[in-house]
Amino acid sequence: MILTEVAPAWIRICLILVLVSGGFLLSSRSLKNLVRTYQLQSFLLVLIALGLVVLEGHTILLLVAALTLISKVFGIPAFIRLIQERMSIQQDLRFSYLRPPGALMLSILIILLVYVCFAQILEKLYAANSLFFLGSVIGVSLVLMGLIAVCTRRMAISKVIGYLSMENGVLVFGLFVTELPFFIEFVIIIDLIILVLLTSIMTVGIDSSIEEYKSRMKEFHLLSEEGGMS
Amino acid sequence: MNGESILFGLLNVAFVLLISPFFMMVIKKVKARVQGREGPHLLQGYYNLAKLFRKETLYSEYAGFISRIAPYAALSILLVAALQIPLIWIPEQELVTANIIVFLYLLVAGRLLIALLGLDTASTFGGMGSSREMSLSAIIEPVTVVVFAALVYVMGSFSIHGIFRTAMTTFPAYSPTVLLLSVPLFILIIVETGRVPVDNPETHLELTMVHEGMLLDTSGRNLALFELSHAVKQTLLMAILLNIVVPAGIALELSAFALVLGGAVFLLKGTVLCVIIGLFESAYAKMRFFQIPNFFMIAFFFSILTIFIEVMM
Amino acid sequence: MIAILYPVIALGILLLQLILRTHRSLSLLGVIHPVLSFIITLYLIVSPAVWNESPFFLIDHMSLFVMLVTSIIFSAASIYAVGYIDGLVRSGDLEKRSLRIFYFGFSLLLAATTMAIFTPNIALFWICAELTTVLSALLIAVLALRATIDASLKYIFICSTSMLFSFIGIIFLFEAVRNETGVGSLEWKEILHEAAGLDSGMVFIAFVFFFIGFAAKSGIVPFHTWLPEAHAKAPSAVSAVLSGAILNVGMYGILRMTGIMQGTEVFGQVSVLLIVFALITMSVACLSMLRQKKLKSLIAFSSIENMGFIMLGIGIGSPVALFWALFHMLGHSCIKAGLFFSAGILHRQYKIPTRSGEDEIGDLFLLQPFAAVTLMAGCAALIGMPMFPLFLSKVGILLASAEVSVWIPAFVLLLFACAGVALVRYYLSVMAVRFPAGEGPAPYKAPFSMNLPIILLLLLSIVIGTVMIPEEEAFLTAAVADLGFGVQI
Amino acid sequence: MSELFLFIVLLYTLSGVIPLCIRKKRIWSVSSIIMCGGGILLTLFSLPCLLPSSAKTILFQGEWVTFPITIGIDRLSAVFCILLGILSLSVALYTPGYLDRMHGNRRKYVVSGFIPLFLLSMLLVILAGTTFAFLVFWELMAILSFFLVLTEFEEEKTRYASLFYLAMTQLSTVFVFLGILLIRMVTGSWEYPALLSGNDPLIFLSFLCLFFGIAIKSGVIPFHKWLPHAHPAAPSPVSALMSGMMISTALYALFRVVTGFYTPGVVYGFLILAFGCLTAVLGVMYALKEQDLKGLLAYSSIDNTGIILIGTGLWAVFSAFGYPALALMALAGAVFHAISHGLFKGLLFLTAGSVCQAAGTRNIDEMGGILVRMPWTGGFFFIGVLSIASIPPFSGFIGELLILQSLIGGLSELSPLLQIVMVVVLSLFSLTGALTVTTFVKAFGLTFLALPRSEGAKKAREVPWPMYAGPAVLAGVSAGLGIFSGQIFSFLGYPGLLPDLLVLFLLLLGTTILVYAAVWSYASRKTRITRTWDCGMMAPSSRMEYTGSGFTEPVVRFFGALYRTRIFSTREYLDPHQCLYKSGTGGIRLMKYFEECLYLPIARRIDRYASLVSSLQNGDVDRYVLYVFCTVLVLILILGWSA
Repeated sequence: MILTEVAPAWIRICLILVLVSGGFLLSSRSLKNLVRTYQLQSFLLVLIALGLVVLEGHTILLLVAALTLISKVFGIPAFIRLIQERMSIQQDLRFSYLRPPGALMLSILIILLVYVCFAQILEKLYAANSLFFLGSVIGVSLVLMGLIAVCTRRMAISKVIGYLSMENGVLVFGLFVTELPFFIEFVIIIDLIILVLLTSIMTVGIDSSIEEYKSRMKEFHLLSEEGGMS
Repeated sequence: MNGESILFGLLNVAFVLLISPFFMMVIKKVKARVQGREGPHLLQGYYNLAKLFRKETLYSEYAGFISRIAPYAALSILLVAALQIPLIWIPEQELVTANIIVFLYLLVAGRLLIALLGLDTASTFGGMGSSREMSLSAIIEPVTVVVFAALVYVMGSFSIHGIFRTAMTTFPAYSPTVLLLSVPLFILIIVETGRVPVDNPETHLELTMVHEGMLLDTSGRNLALFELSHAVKQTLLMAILLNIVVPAGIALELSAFALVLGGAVFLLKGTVLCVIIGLFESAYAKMRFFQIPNFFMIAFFFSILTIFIEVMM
Repeated sequence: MIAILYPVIALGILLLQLILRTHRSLSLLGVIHPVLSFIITLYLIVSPAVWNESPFFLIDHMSLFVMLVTSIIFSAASIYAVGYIDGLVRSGDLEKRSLRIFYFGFSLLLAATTMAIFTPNIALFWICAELTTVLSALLIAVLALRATIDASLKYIFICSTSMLFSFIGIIFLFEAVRNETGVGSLEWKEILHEAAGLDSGMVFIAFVFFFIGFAAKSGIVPFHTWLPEAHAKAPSAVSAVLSGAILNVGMYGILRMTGIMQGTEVFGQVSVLLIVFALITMSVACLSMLRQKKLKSLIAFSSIENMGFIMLGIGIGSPVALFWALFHMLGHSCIKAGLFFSAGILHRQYKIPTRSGEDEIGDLFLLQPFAAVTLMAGCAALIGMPMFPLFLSKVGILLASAEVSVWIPAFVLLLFACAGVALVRYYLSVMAVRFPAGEGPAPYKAPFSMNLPIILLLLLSIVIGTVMIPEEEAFLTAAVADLGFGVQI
Repeated sequence: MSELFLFIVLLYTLSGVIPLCIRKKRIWSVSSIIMCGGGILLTLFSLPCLLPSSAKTILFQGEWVTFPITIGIDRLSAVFCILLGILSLSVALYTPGYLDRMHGNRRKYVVSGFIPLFLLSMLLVILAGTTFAFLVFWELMAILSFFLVLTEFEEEKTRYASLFYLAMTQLSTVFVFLGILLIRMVTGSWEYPALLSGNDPLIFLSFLCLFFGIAIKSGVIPFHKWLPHAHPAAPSPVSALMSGMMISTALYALFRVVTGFYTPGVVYGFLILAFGCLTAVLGVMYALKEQDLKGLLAYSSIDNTGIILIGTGLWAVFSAFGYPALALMALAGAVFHAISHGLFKGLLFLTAGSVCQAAGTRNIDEMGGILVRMPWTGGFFFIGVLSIASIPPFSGFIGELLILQSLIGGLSELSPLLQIVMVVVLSLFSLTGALTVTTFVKAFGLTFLALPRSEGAKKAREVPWPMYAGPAVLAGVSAGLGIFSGQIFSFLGYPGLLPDLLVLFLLLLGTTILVYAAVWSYASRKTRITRTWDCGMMAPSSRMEYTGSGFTEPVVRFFGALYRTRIFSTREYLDPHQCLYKSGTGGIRLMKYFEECLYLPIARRIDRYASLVSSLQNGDVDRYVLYVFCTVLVLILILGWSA
């Protein structure tokens, strides 16, 4: 009983925290922190899902929460750490277009923009404080913040984290549409595959030894010079 | 093609051939007199022709068929053109070929042949002559066409026969526009026959010569033919001016008296015009070649003026 | 349940590819798979009675049409690949070990594309489309060169990030349907059925977000940036598939979605949006073509241009325009695949994939007369010469667009002229280059399996361009009707 | 009737396909024989359609992938079919010999195969009965001719020419395409519209589009610049066809459009008239200055297009003001001139082709003395010159005569303002005529007469007989068409349009014979072939002669305002600070006004835009993501704004 009353507030707090984690993602320079933030963000999703289970009683959301926990909180971060170790990259120091403070400012503007625009369209159908509305605004904002990360980070590995964060945004939004999440799980699987492929191309190449790969990657501008070399 | 037309053709052509050398000599005589010389005999033209016809003809060793054909073709083209311009008698029935544009283009044909002849002989002067001739003709042509268009417009007929007839029938009361037209027509005579200030027929100076340059390598009977055709051309152009401005004397029906009268009157008119031309030539100096377009503009101006005035009336 | 054969065959082929390891057998399997798909598609086309048997497949004129195009292109590419991949392996450009990855990826790509086309569910469609991105990225990178990996990464980044927006769109659509009917649905047919009652604001959001991803998939400016690099750097057999089949997957999504929009109130805005994007796409592509120094980039930009043109047809939204847009899709796929094949022969001849910088083409007619002539024919076809299908679709779509505004056809025609000049300028610049005596490369003898698909595709496009195949018109009209547009053409 | 027509189409196709498919030595002779047959059959087939009583006959009706295609012949198209038949006959006679002497091997098959196909495409343009069919064949014609221009692709100039040609032809397609679409919109059908009128701006717009499309194809200034590049670059039989037939085909389209599609209006008329005057005068001005023999002919094609445009424009003006007799005269002149231009331009290009091939150069300054070496070729060229210089009674004269007559006639009919316009047109028209004569005195005189000015010209030899048999056919028809023009017009049902030139011809002939006979019998017959006036030099050398540039110098001076020149200089210095002068070159060249002030700036502008746009594609993935990001933001904004 109490749980159902607390749940909406709980979800709102988690949503705000998700946004905050998005902000951290934009501002953090250490790769380790990036991964950690991502982990935290995914964990917040799990919490939201659990909150929704309490609120709406869809047990399938439990499944979602479990899958998210396994893949996003543990699996993917671990995999990325593995790759990071092999690449010996610690810091993400090169940015294009915007440095972290600017990116943060921009993301605030984006949240505002998305809020205003969506409010225009959705006000007829949803109350301004409905969870769907909040979820859509925060979800889309998170996607766009992730996109900023993809855009401004020069290292491929940070781009990947940006991409994963975007995906979390989609997931946040999707969670609020009951019945739908079943498919979202497929999405996760697909994206896992993408990630695996992507990183495997980058880390091991198709078939080459590490030395050869490095000599190839030297010219490869997706990897910054100071990061790519050990 | 009835008998009358054939008779007209023969008469007209014969008359033109007969009097053309005479007119040439009149002008020469006048110019000589003005310069204080005695000048040639008035029949010297005929003697010259006879002399040339008796002489040997030389062909350049580089020349092709143009040199062989051109003299004959040039004369016959002008003779055919002569059919368009009645000198002493306008037959009742118009010729089937009577058309002012045909006349103009026949003149062009003659010019084309002579210009090619100038190039055919492989001499520098020939090339120079044809270059100049063609350049001048290029800019005089619009003037010519507009003058004749004005004539057609004022007189309301496409053939010169008809134009003369109109001039004849409205003779006492002809409008001032016809007088205006006489200026460009006069200039046309000067230009087409290569006279001062456009060209100087007397000299063979490379700086000045145009017409003579092209004929420099011709001789004997060919030169005679060219001289004759040159004279014919002058007579024809004079006839246009004369029979429009002073249409008196042209026979409208066929009778021996009318023809003789017409011939005599034309001879008189022609001689007077030749004197005028001679005096005009003496009064002017040869123009610089590149100044000549200005001279043509006078003709152009007058012919356009004619049309405008006619439009306004 | 004929359609079930598609996944069954795909599975079988994939299994066999795991078991059989020789190069010959792999390439043979690679050919069998698309050819079988082609045969099944043909069978399905002629027997409409069996279409509605399975709930797991959305079989109608539209999906069969796209599948037909896809299987034609895949079949041609697989035949081409026999000789082409063999050449790559012999010259050492492709490692033997990657061979299986290539064929496996190729079959998987076909399977994913097939599923994308036939799936009745939008989310599944989205997933399959994502899969095609991943798999084609794999195929692009199969040569394991710096440039190809770079291109493939760009492909993944641009496409996948944009596709995420599409999913947002799908969620909105789902929510819109749920608002209307109480039960959310993602079935194409159901949504189409309900379209008229959906909330216009929601639907428009859904469309715009959906559009972003699939525009990226089909190379619409400004999401096109991955395309010239991916298509230019991929092995030619793959480029042909990418250009001829995978781009159509994106277009297929937009087509279906526009069909849904057609029933709603916001169709006017959707139409303007599509037309504006189409025109921007065409102008950017055509102008960029003028500056291309590399053959395959040039052809790739021309793909963008043609996608823009198809989208113009979709945007106009009259049945006639859609009819010709589909026609254009068919024609463009055949011609473009043929062109990439010809370009592939030239790449083998001049060893272009292993070099950076400008193409070094020379002695074109001496070394590769066949490729040179087919390239010329392909360029003529792209310019839109009569006898080729693009000419007809040009007439059809532009005529329909003139109803919207007279300036659209004027502008588009100028762009086409620009593209034509660009193609010819490139061709002229390479056709007369002569290598100094003795310095030219030895002639590369293209195996018959590489020439055959080019001839077949060119012939096919001439046939399409000159005669109406029996029932073709009715079929296409029905496909347009399937999308939700009017019936008459 | 329609079977015969299909047979003709088959013949053309066959003669095109045979050399493309069968690689046997001199297979093109076979193809030529078939093409001769096709040409003769086509001429015979079209003749009865000329009769005043004949109506439009549908020869073929079908569908091209849902679009209707009709092939039909009426009197206007029959006229052009005959021209096509005659031209294909003569080109078929000419081509094998030309190909034998051409270098390269494979391209010979291509050229001999594409020529009949090119002719066929033009035939179908002429016979097309629906706008769609017209567009299809128009495009085919464009692409086939493009490939033919490209024959000698090794040469930089040819490639430039063909690119230029392609760009312009694409532009032409844009306009024609658009015009046809607009007509389709206005009438709702693909049939040729009949006399559209009304205030719908689309109608006028469609006219403008069609006119510009056709104008580009027929070389109307200022859209002409491709023509003097492309026509000379092609092999001579192709140049002959492009100048002789393709321009005529475009003009056929003009006649069809102007007289058939729209109710004649004053605006239409004056538009055409203005372009006509500009084209005629500038075309001949440029022709005059041209040193490349084939280039000169190409420019002269432009000038003739102008003349025909003037005639067509006059037709529209007179029709709009209600003078049908004058209008008919002008139109008859225009059509007749189009036909005769096709004939004599084909003739000139074929003979010029023989000369260029024999002398190994196209530069007039390096020729000379060819007439003695190639008498037949030279003779037929001369007939072409007489025709184009509109010397009575050759065919070129007739068109000019008719147009002049209608102009001068219009002078006395119209209102004062129009009269003034007529005077202007008249003077420009006659200026064109006179300059044409000058041009061709130069072309013939400096190419064929006097001394050879280069080794190549010295070594020129007469071509084998089929290569002048082809031109001979054209020369015969061209002369005959002029001489019998009165009879022909009576046969067509328009008696009394012009004086009887047969009589004139007989008179000329008779007089010449008489004069000759008189001189022969009365004058001295002594003749010597020797050196004539040699200025005291022992032997005239070819270096003393007038060159082409010298010949036209006076005209260039007279019209200095039109021939803009540009001074160019390049300097080299010994030191990097550019103080110590080392060497340099300088000179004055004639400015290619349209190319340098119109075409190239536009091309550069487009190129600048292109480089701007292609700099979007800079290879940086961050930039690419940025595009996506910005677009998404914009779309979201649009979403919010539109709601």
